Amino acid sequence: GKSASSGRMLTISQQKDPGTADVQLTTDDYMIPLNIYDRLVEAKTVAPGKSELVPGLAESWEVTPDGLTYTFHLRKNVKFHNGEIFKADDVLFTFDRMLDPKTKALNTDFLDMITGAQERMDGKADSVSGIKVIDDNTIEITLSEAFAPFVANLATPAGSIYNRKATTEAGDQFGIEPEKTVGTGPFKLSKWSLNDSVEMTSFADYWRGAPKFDGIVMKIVPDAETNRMLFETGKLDILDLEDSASQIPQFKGDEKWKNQIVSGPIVGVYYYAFNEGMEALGDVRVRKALQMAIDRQTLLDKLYYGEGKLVHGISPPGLLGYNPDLAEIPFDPEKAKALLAEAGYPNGFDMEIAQVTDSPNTLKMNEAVQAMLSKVGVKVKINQMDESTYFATRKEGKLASAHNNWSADYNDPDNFFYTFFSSKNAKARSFNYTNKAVQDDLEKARTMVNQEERIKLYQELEKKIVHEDAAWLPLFALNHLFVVQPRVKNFQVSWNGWTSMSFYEIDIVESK
Amino acid sequence: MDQALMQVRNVKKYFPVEKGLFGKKTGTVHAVDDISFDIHEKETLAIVGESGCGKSTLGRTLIRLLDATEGSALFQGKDVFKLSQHELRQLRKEMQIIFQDPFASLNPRMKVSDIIAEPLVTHETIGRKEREDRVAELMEQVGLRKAYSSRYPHMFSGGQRQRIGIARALALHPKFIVCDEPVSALDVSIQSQIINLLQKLQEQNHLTYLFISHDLSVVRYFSDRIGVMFLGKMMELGPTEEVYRHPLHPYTKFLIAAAPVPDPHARHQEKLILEGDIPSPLRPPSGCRFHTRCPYVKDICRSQEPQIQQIDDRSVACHFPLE
Amino acid sequence: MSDTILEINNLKTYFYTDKGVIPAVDDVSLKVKKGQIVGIVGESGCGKSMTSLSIMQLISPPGKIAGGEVLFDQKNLVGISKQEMRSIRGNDISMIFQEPMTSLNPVYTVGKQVAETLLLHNESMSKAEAKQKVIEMFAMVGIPEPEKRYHVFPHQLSGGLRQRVMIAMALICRSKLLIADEPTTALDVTIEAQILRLMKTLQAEIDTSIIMITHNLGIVAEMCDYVYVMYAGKIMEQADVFELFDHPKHPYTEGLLKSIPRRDIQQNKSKGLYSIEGMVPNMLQLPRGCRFHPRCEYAVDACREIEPQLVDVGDGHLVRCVKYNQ
Amino acid sequence: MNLARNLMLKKEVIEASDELVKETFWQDVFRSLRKDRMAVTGGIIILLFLLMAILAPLIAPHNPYEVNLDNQFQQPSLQHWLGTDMFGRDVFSRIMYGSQISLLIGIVPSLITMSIGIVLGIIAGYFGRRTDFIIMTISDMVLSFPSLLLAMVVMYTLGASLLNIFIALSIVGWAGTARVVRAQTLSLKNKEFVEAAKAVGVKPYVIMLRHILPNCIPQLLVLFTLEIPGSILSEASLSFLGVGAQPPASSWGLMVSNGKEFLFNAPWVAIAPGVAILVIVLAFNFLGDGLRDALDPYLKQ
Amino acid sequence: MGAYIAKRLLISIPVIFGISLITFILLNVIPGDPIALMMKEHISPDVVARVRAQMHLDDPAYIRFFRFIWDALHGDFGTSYKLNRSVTTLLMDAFPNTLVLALSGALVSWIIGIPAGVLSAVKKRSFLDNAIMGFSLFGVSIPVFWAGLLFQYIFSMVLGILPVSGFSGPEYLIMPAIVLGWSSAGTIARLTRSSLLEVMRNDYIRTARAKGNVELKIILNHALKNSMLPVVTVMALQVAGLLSGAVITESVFGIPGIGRIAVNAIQNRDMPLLQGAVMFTTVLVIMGNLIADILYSLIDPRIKYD
Ligand SMILES: Nc1ncnc2c1ncn2[C@@H]1O[C@H](COP(=O)(O)OP(=O)(O)OP(=O)(O)O)[C@@H](O)[C@H]1O
Ligand SMILES: Nc1ncnc2c1ncn2[C@@H]1O[C@H](COP(=O)(O)OP(=O)(O)OP(=O)(O)O)[C@@H](O)[C@H]1O
Ligand SMILES: [Mg+2]
Ligand SMILES: [Mg+2]
Repeated sequence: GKSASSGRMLTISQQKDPGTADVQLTTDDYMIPLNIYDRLVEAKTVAPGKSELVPGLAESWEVTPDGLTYTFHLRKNVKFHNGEIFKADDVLFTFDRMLDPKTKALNTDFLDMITGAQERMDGKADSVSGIKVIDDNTIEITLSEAFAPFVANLATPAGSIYNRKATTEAGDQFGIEPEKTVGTGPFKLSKWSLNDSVEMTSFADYWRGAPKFDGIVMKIVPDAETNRMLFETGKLDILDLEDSASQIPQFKGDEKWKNQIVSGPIVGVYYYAFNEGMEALGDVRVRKALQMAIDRQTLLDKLYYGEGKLVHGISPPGLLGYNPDLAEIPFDPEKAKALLAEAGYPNGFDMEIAQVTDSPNTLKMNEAVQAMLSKVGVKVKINQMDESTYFATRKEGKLASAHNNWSADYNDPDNFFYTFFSSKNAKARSFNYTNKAVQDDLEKARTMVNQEERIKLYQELEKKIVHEDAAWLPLFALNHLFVVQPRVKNFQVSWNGWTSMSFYEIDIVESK
Repeated sequence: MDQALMQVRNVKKYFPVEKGLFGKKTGTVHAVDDISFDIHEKETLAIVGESGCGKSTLGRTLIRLLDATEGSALFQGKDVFKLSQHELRQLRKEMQIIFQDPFASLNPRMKVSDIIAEPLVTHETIGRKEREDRVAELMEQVGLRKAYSSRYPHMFSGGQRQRIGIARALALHPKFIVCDEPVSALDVSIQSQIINLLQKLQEQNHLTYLFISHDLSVVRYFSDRIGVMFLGKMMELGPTEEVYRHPLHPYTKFLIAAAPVPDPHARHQEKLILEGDIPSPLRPPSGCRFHTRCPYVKDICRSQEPQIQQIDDRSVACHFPLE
Repeated sequence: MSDTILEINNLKTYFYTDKGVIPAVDDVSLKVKKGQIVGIVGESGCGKSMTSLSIMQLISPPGKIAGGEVLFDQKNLVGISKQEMRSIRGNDISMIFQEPMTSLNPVYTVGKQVAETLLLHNESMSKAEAKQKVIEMFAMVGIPEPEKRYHVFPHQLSGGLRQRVMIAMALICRSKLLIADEPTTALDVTIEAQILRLMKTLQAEIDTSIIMITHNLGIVAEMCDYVYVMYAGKIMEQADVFELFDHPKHPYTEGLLKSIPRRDIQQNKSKGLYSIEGMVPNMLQLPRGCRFHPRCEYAVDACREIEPQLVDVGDGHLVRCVKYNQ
Repeated sequence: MNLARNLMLKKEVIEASDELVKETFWQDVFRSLRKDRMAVTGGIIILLFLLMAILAPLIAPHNPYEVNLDNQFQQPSLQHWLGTDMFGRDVFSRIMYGSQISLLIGIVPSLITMSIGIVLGIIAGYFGRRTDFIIMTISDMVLSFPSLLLAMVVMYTLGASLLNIFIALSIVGWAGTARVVRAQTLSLKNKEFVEAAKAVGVKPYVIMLRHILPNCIPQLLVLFTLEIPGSILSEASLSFLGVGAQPPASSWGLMVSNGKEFLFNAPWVAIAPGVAILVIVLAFNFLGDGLRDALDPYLKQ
Repeated sequence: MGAYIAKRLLISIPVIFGISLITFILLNVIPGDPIALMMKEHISPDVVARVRAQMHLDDPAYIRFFRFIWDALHGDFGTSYKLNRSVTTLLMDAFPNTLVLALSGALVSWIIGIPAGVLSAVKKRSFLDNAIMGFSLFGVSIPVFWAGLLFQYIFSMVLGILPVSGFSGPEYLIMPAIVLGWSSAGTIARLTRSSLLEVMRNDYIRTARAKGNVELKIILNHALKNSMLPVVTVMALQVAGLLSGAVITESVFGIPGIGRIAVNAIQNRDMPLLQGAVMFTTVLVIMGNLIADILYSLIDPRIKYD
């Protein structure tokens, strides 16, 4: 029959069509790449919220003590979907392709610390000098500067390895035409009808052994309610509750489903960014007042049904270097008012919160915060704009304060600290946070080789940024809830809590 | 004979027939085709003819509601067709028109007083009071009660509406009025009221009428001279009584005979009935336009267009005028 | 069998509008004999069309037949079943309407429209047969090239031809009664003459009776045997056509006859044309007494009070005037 | 019988036969409208809604902006007639306040649309030829253009405000009106009363204003009443652009689309404003229908 | 006729050109950066700048426009920024779905609207009339996503007879078509009603009655065809409107159609894709009008094009 849930296919859904499976050309959708490609190193989920870097296509690797040169020993007898055998040249090809200006890749910052990357990206070199094929099974990568999270970095989906032959032949159809999109992953792309569904079938020759079920159907379902009905009528195997938090109580209260809920913490943080370039917000007292005027626990309880944990710093639980002993940010409207008065705003002030349209969860949060801030006299205008405008404005540092969330690409504090508070990113994300000392330290921390010292530095910076400078307001780390059909076994939330995950471990058993 | 009020010379009015989106010309209607005549002061010149023969077009062209294709019309010595927009607006005071349809010719959403005052508003800078007086005077003149001045046209009967139209035409004291079938839409009993009114006004105001009609009975009663049109051409022109008594053109003869006489005793007289349909103005017949229906047709009629012959004070366009 | 094909007795057709009741046809009685052409004349709005539509039972709301009877072949049509009435319409009684332009459906060929009448009333007839009959009828009413014209749309025909099609449609079932509601008003004089002649010839041939509705006294004089003069919903006078024209008894009839200019005789212009002053009354507010009195030049006090009855003044000449009511 | 006698019009005769109508055109329309039960109902409902919008601050039972997260999703009760939403706000009060924006958005853009459409439609119809071609080509373009893009352009270049929503909606909406008015003008400009005005020497723009426009009114009225519901609904889709009602304020369209998420859990949140829209749409349509019919007998004459 | 059609198509060339110029200008006027959006949260200022340059987005606007026109004239509508696919293929893939949806939606709206209009015209101002009009207005006034949810709930969840969403068989079409059709059936019904009432006043209806026709036959045979003229105009616009305006239906029922593509293209500032989509709908609107005109002449023999 036509029904995709028949057979031993895993049917999942996604709101938007990713458009391409070429991971170098996308930054926001990794569902397909995580299932059809492998990486040199993989971040393995060892427990909810916990990960471990394990060998992938690289069996082992070593780093020189200066942290500059990495040598990867590659696995033998790994087959690509097209039958080609995986070689060091494919790694060279993949990384070079990412940095090749003709590719117009969006993920270059995962590799731009490699020696010669800049020249390559600028079109000044035909190859990346820092990547060397030693032999078919050994590749050496030299960095221009030590970069502590480099290996973790390679474990992100952006580090997916392609096949030189197939990719070159596919040209611009790579990532689009299923049969031309070749990886070494457990599934191979088999069918793609845009905006309708993507099909992946299990790859019999997968080096870790073929998956236990036939494949994955990823339906594109733009409407959340439709999505839920599809699940309830058995047409979907997994229902992602991230975008329909309001359904959580229903499923939890439903006899049929309450035991089918699988949950895992998201290694990420919901936050409010304050644009310090904006009127009033430049004053640290005002930012502190805002931190104290918002009742984060109520927000978590009422909008997310308590499914999460308050965060008081930058690193969420589960992230390397998470500091459980960090002081709490108190909810204290009286103190907030006093601080505002001290800053010269006894009657509050007008501020703007920007958000993208068509994002009900953000809007709910903003409306609630709007009401909370009005209690301390701060009048909030919620300015909704479409995503394109939002990101373009933000890139210029001109976006008003905003609510957002961030979850780990790789398990390293750099992925949070640097992303938000380094001087170029603080502007590009419209924080406009400036603290020379802190920002210099952020650059330094990246290159530190001694992990322990590095973590200590981060924890200090965290206090400075959040508690002294009040550069942002962390809210909470949420749990990611999924409801799965009983026939789906071994479903586990990915270590970072992402929606995009590898389904390799899953099994499908027909009940009855 | 005195100097004519209006000298119409070789007037032609062609309509391009456009079809399709590009307005491509697919034919020409020769609605008025080379017509010349004089209209004398204070006379009533009637134009008769069947539907579509170009009577209205002629009337409208003469007062330049339509732009003539060719020819000239000298009104008091000035060529109406060559006036500038400004001069034309001045001329509007001198020549007016009364329309056939008393329902369609009055804006249903304007008060009667506003309709009658429109010419005054347009042309004269007179005060409100004065204007109201003029309107009242005009209404009285055409036999409408002043009390009705704030009513809307739909509250009037056909005859009354026609009076409104007449009052509007009279507002600027014109010399010359084109009456385009002013009584055709009216009831028998109202028709005579309006004819009498037009006659009274003509006497009082020394008006000249171009009286367009297809009713040969009315025309005989009302007009001094008559012109008979057929497919854009003037077939015959002459003093009314003479034309009725001795039509020169066969068409005239049949046209007059066609209208039934309200006298049952006349029914047994042998009736002259013209056969056939009126030809399409898009493809008028060659030669004499009437030849397809003419019982006296000869070969020459089919090929050669007859010239207008002058016989005393009458003229006729026929190769073989009746005796 | 009686020689009367249609007899209307005290017919009342009223319109119940939100402004009041309009007695469009008010107590009208008339009779049509076999083979007779009966004329109904009167000014616009006097109820001529409503009388004819009442015969056909085609009055639509807010109009309603409020009383009286319509005896067709001695059968009262008022109140008979819709089905029965449908079998009479177009078959026994047919109608020709004033506007040949708009009375034909623009989207069907004229042949098809005429054939429809035939097929409606002859269930057994085949389409081909009907077509044959229609073509014959077209020829009979003087439509040139009838086969070709069968497939032509109304807009492709001239007014005269269209009216011929209407006549063909009315005669195709050889109806016993033909109601012609101003059949030539929209036509040119020369065409009008052709159509009138045609009707007369066909009437003689097929031997139908005709009710000829018009406001043109000329047509009445030329066509009709017997005439009813209507005014504001009532019959004012009825008589044989010669009697009526020679000796009009009602001031309205007299006025009508006098106020029409004539094409066949010269009239003295200086005297002015005779005219009946005033307007046709508003049907919602009819004057008391005689309906015509406000316009009547002979009106006396009694006219304002007494509603006159139709009285026979001899030779089947009936008049509704106070003068003859005493 | 002489001319003189005959021409002396019997005044009392005319008077007697003409006593009938003293009312103006609009009185007449209004009278027949009053007889139309559906139209009257529609009119009363619209009036009630307008009153509600104006008086909302005085009569609303609760503060519509009062957030109380402990009071989420209360079912309809005596306290909260239509229940509360996810922020514990009173749905009934929010509907009352929301009617302000929704009715404004329903009526004002329709008015603007009408005005633009009327002007362009009359000009196109009256002058014909090239003018007509150009205007109609533009209207074709507007009709085939993604209205969302046009609306976005307005909103982003001019900023999000109620006025700009009006503009955004109008830029899209005029084309339809223009077509209708143009068709109407085409038929009116050949009417004899227009010709009569020309014969008297009236200038073109005066003719358009005085003679053509007023005669489009019946059609325009009907069009207008049909446009209103359209605008109310499209406001909901404009909220997609982050315009429309700005939180914490709300509008019916926004309430409906936000409430969609809770349609099965807390149906009142979305159904109540939906019903409000439906009722007002029906009301406008019944009134529009009645109006058209009221204008109709006159047109038949 | 053929020549007429050719001419009509010819005249649409400036319209299409104009429209793509306007689209281009508008999309350049509004803020937003396709690259910034493609990167979303992972935005990195250096990368954005580099990729913009690589995609020639930093070239002057007129150069980009003429490059687009030049390519379009060569049949190349470019590649979608966001989806990385050829615009032509994208549209060609999506178009049949939208067309099928729009046509079946239109069909439903006619199937509901025309009989409803006829019925309420026949029973003018009766309870039935009001009820029918109420029902069709109901369709107009409830948002499409509501109707969609309602249908999905009833037919998929409760009754389980129709698939919730997707587009892989005729049964998938039923609900979207009904929902879409219902939303415009009201317009058709109202139009049919008023047009029919208008037509029923014509003399030829009286003629048909005088022939002895049954009322139903009069309506169906004589009146309906004549009353379809104004309805056809709206139908044409409606099909075009449904084509470009079925976004919500497409979303609710997960139909991969042009509406979603176009809206996403706007949101993503995906110029080539939007240009293509706009041209597509423009051509369709033009075609729709043309078809309406041709239908006109089929319905009404008085109308002839040559
Ligand atoms: N604006 C126009 N465009 C094209 N053809 C026209 C136009 N006006 C008139 N005609 C044509 O010119 C011819 C003469 O028309 P006109 O109205 O002058 O006739 P008429 O004698 O007044 O007829 P009627 O008795 O019907 O009023 C007709 O064939 C008509 O179709
Ligand atoms: N639908 C209607 N509603 C109200 N009154 C009507 C309606 N139809 C006709 N009437 C009234 O019925 C009266 C008679 O109309 P009828 O059509 O019979 O007149 P007529 O003599 O045929 O006039 P005409 O010569 O203009 O055709 C008119 O005064 C009119 O007011
Ligand atoms: Mg004329
Ligand atoms: Mg009549």
